Amino acid sequence: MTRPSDEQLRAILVDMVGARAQAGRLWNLQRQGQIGTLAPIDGHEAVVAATAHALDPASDWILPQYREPLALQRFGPEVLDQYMLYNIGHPDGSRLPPSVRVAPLQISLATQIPHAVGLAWGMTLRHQPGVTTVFFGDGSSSEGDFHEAVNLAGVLRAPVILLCVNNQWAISTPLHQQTAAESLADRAVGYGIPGVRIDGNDAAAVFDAVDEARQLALGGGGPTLIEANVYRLGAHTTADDPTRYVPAEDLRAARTNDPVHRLVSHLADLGLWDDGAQAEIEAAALVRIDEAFERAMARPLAADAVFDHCFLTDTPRIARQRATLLAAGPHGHSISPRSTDE
Amino acid sequence: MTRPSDEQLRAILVDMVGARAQAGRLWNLQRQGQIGTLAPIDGHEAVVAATAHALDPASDWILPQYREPLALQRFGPEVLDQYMLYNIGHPDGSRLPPSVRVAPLQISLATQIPHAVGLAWGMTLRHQPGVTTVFFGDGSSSEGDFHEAVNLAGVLRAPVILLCVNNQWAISTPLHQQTAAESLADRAVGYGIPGVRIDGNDAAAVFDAVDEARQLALGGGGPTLIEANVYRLGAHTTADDPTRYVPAEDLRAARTNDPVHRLVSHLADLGLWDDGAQAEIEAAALVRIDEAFERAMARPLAADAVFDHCFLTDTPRIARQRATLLAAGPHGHSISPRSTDE
Amino acid sequence: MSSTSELTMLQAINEALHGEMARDERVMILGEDVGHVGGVFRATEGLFEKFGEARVVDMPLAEGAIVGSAVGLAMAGLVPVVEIQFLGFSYQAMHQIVGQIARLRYRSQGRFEPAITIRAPFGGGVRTPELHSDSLEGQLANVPGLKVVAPATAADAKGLLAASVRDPDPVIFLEPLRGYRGIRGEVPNNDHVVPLGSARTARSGEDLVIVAWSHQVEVACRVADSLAKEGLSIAVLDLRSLVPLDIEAIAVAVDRCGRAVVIEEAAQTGGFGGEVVATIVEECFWSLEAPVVRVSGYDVPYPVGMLEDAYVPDEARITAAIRRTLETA
Amino acid sequence: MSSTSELTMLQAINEALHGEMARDERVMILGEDVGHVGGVFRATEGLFEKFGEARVVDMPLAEGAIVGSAVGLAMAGLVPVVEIQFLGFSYQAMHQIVGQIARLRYRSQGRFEPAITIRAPFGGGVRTPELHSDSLEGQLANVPGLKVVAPATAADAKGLLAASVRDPDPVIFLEPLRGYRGIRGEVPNNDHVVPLGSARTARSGEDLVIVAWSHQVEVACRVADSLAKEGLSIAVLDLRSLVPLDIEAIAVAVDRCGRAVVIEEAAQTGGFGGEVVATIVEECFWSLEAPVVRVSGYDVPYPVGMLEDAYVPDEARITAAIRRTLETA
Ligand SMILES: Cc1ncc(C[n+]2csc(CCOP(=O)(O)OP(=O)(O)O)c2C)c(N)n1
Ligand SMILES: Cc1ncc(C[n+]2csc(CCOP(=O)(O)OP(=O)(O)O)c2C)c(N)n1
Ligand SMILES: [Mg+2]
Ligand SMILES: [Mg+2]
Repeated sequence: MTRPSDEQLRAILVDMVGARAQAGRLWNLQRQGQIGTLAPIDGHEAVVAATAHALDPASDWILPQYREPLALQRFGPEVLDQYMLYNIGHPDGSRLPPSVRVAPLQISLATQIPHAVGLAWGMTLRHQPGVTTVFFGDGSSSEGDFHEAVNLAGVLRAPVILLCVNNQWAISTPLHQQTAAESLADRAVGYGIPGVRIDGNDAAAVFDAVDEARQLALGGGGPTLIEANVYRLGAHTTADDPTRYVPAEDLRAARTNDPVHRLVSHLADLGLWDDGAQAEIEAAALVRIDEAFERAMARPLAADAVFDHCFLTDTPRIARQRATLLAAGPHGHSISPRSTDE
Repeated sequence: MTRPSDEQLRAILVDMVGARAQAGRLWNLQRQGQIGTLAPIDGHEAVVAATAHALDPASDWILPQYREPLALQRFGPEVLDQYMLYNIGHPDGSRLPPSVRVAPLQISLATQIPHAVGLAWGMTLRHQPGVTTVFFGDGSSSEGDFHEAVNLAGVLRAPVILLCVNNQWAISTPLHQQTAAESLADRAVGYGIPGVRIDGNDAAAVFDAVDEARQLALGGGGPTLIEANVYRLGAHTTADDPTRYVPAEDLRAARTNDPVHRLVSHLADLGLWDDGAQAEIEAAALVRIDEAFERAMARPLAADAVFDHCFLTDTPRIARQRATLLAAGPHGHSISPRSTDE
Repeated sequence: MSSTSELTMLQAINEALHGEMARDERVMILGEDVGHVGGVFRATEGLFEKFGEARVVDMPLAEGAIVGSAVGLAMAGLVPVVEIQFLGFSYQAMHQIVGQIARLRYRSQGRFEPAITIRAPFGGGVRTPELHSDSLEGQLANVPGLKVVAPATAADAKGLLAASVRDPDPVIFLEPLRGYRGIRGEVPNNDHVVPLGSARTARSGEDLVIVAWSHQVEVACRVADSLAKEGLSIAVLDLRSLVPLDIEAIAVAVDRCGRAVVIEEAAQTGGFGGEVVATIVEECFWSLEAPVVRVSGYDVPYPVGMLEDAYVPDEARITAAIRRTLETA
Repeated sequence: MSSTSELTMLQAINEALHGEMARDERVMILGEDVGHVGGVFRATEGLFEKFGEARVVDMPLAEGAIVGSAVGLAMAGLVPVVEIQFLGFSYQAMHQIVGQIARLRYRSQGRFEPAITIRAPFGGGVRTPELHSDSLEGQLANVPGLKVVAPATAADAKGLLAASVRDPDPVIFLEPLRGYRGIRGEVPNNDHVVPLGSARTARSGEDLVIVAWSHQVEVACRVADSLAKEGLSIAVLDLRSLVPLDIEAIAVAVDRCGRAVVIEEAAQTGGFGGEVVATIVEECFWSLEAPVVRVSGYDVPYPVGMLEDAYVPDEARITAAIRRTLETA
């Protein structure tokens, strides 16, 4: 077990603080109708950022659910650009360059877990070093895909880190209606793999656990199931009103354990953090997201982009449909005002 | 824990011996081309028969996989008739009268597990006493349906007994390629329910475990996951050649632990069983199955039976299809020689 | 006291569910987030409070088990009404829907009654994330043992949902996302049942008939109304249910008009539009004065928000198809 | 030394898999019982011995994970060839097939290449248990992003499977159960690739064309041959792939004959036959001299053994449909 150095912790906090600032900006953009529905990261900052820092962006892969992007920027600044495109509904919103080892967001819950297992397995077969890390929620852990994939990972001893972010809620469904298990990490024994339960609000603990799982996997020891306990501090998505169902006292209690505040005060105690640093970091993060938003809005979009990348080559019928759409011109279809023809 | 009485054990053995004799007859009928592919029960006799005896046919339900019917006759003699109809490919092969609390065989592996949970839940809601017991194999325990259903059972505390018959094989796939878990019963903790691992070749142990799970469920204590370890002594199905993959020495070792032989020698030691009794029971079982086969072959089948029971009332299109088939007469369709028009 | 009220389709659905639960105590609601918060769209609002947590159940996030346990509930004599949060996630339960629910009666040769309704929102136009807008009705209509119902008006949403819940066979009940708040109309206050399998003439006409279902009926009616100003008489036939299909109504409408356009949001290849065209050819070949044209989604995945408007059949595409069909011969 | 050998379809499939694995070391085989015993039908026989357990993998019994892990393998640059033991069990993986495999390229806008082939036996006639014989090709053809291939001869099985494995996009490769041993023919010994998307004229003819695919092509040919004795000239068009669809070949054949019958084993409503009829109407309306008739399975679940022969379209039903179509007008 390698505890993160103070420097590493500081780098993690920079990402966490940046993510939180950017999340606030996104919330406002959504409220102004500039971007679509999205799932805020609030409360997940430590588990995501510390994981990204415990991994090696040059060899390891991350397969997110949908709440993580803002804290994954260590894997490449393109993550932010992509996320902005995603949020404005641009098809490039799920494309990252080959150098960035982050998979597209996943909407169909838990389906990314077998992908991560297959990718880890494939890397082993191709003698590529590295591990894959897949994020999924407590709710997603009830899906059959979770079970099938984790069991398969155990059989294959695939180098995959199965990271369950237990934020106690799946939209309005609390954990005790999701499962009668005391801990989701307890499921590991049923797959013959190690399972650990950690405080996901403790960035150092997350870093430790991910690092240990990574070393195990790289050494051929196979997968680890990590349950990181956090609390969803915000709404499920911008379309959700959690005050309808999240008990106010629970939320209040969770806020005293806010992962950002915890790490801020830890590093402040060490003299490694202060309000000035924080303000600077927040400001820089906001500049980055505003620029990314502008780039996204200016991103070109071909009139017939709807047909691109379905197949490598259009089938005859798609080719006809493409031609018809292009021939119909402005009256044959309408593209949303934000789009720009190439 | 109530150990079965000697009388109960004897009744269980009667069913086991009968099932084994009948299985032999079925094998021959299949080899003669009289019936279709089927999955022999060999090696599963104790776990199925003892379970049936630990349950109450007047209140409890059994949801089988496909290997169990011959040892489920305690739930009603109609089980045998139905199974024969099933094996000759008659549509009534999955219909049992309302008094027999046994569900149709299940071909789509593990899909019956959520059914059992739902049925148990429904019985509770309707204030009907009783439990449901669902059989499924070690292979089937890898399916997502297993996970989703057992987790749901835990949340609902449904009165269901989840009976995994671990016969070490799923067709040609041995357990260690099925899962890295040391025991399938270990999965229970991940659902917050009790899990027990038993020797499925020991009829008394099966009876005990099922009885205990049943008492727990009836008392509102919810589900139990039971892993019963046996060994598949025969082929996967009549279409399978296990000598291609089952190690001969493993099979030899397993045969020394044959559930029928074990209970025979136990009861023989107690003076409750002898060769004469066995011969009589086998002969009676064979008479029953031969009669059932004859009844099945004589079972009428309407020329348009293919349309029956899709919906309660034919849709207009089905009504037309039915009329066309009937109008086409003998040249419009052909029914297999065994069928008889009503 | 008026005998109708103006409701959105969502309100009409909610009213039908209230009515059915009050009418038959075997009716239960299962789904993700359907209880305490009344559904992500509030379709089940108020049911939890009124009928209690035993009958309105927030389920774990596992579509296979939601649908699969409904099979068991039906075996126990209950009448489950399942909400799949978005139709695209019915794929997670498709083995239970196709292999189990749709065959429960058939397999048991009538012993068990699969009186199960599966409700799910679908269809485009509201800028949802992936897999939230997919139109799968053509695939579902090919599954023997399922009925497939797709209302286009608020009144039909109430009446067809009541009929679906009361139907002894499994019904997939498809609710257009755009229609939840976008479609409104007068809805009978009292018990209102629209039998499954009868199409509705949304517009009468003589020159051409548009065959449509769900949200596209409204689009078709707008097109018909606007072409009426040019003196064209365009009928709109709202199928209301794809299975059972009202073959008779299709035949009558096409025989009268001699020309037809079929519209649907799903990908063209293999969509239900092909079934409608084939049915028209079987029934009305000699009345046809022009080829039947389909206006469909394209043969690509339902796209992201910025491309939606290019994908979903709109008034311009439908109008163009109509003009082409009318100009023929 | 002859350049062809007579093989069963099963042998041809096995030969194609041997060839593709030897040709491209990225090709892997995944499935239930595909390794050690070479598949329940022996389609993968000898591969395990030849290419080893790293490339020919007996997977746990979990279709979702088999298909889902193939997505990850494809992301790693491998070329998975998945066997689903029977097509009916693809429903257990449909969320991964439709939502993931079929969209991997689209979602990533070209970053990831879903060069994945899913092989599965399907179709009736061999008295299988439930869910083993279901024909789902119409439903799969409605899924954007999937190619759907269904060979009817041994040579095509080899050539189309080779093309499918080499195709950069996901292919569902459908193998007729009855054809495994029942269909045999001359198959090129050498590398043999039949491009996806081109139909095959199985019989030439002038009076009427039967459009079919997979095992029904053989039935159609028998019908054509027997009607030839009466002096009728019946063409048989073997589609070979449903997606991409060879619209051109359909149009040429129907334009020539003016009459068409479409046959398929799936339930009629919503089956791919409707798509073929709609395509014919779009392309050849003015050539049609009679309505296009479908001969399909019935709108009920694929039945148990004793009822199979009543369900599957046979020579009598097809012949009757042809006579009806020829007598028209
Ligand atoms: C297969 C599937 N079913 C349902 C949904 C709808 N849905 C979106 S998010 C969500 C809750 C997810 O909860 P969890 O996995 O705990 O993640 P969290 O949002 O709490 O981070 C649901 C039900 C979906 N996207 N996919
Ligand atoms: C969903 C599904 N996948 C695959 C199959 C094909 N199949 C039939 S039996 C079997 C093995 C089942 O093994 P197990 O559950 O251990 O039961 P056993 O036969 O050993 O009693 C397989 C793979 C099936 N019937 N259903
Ligand atoms: Mg959660
Ligand atoms: Mg087994």
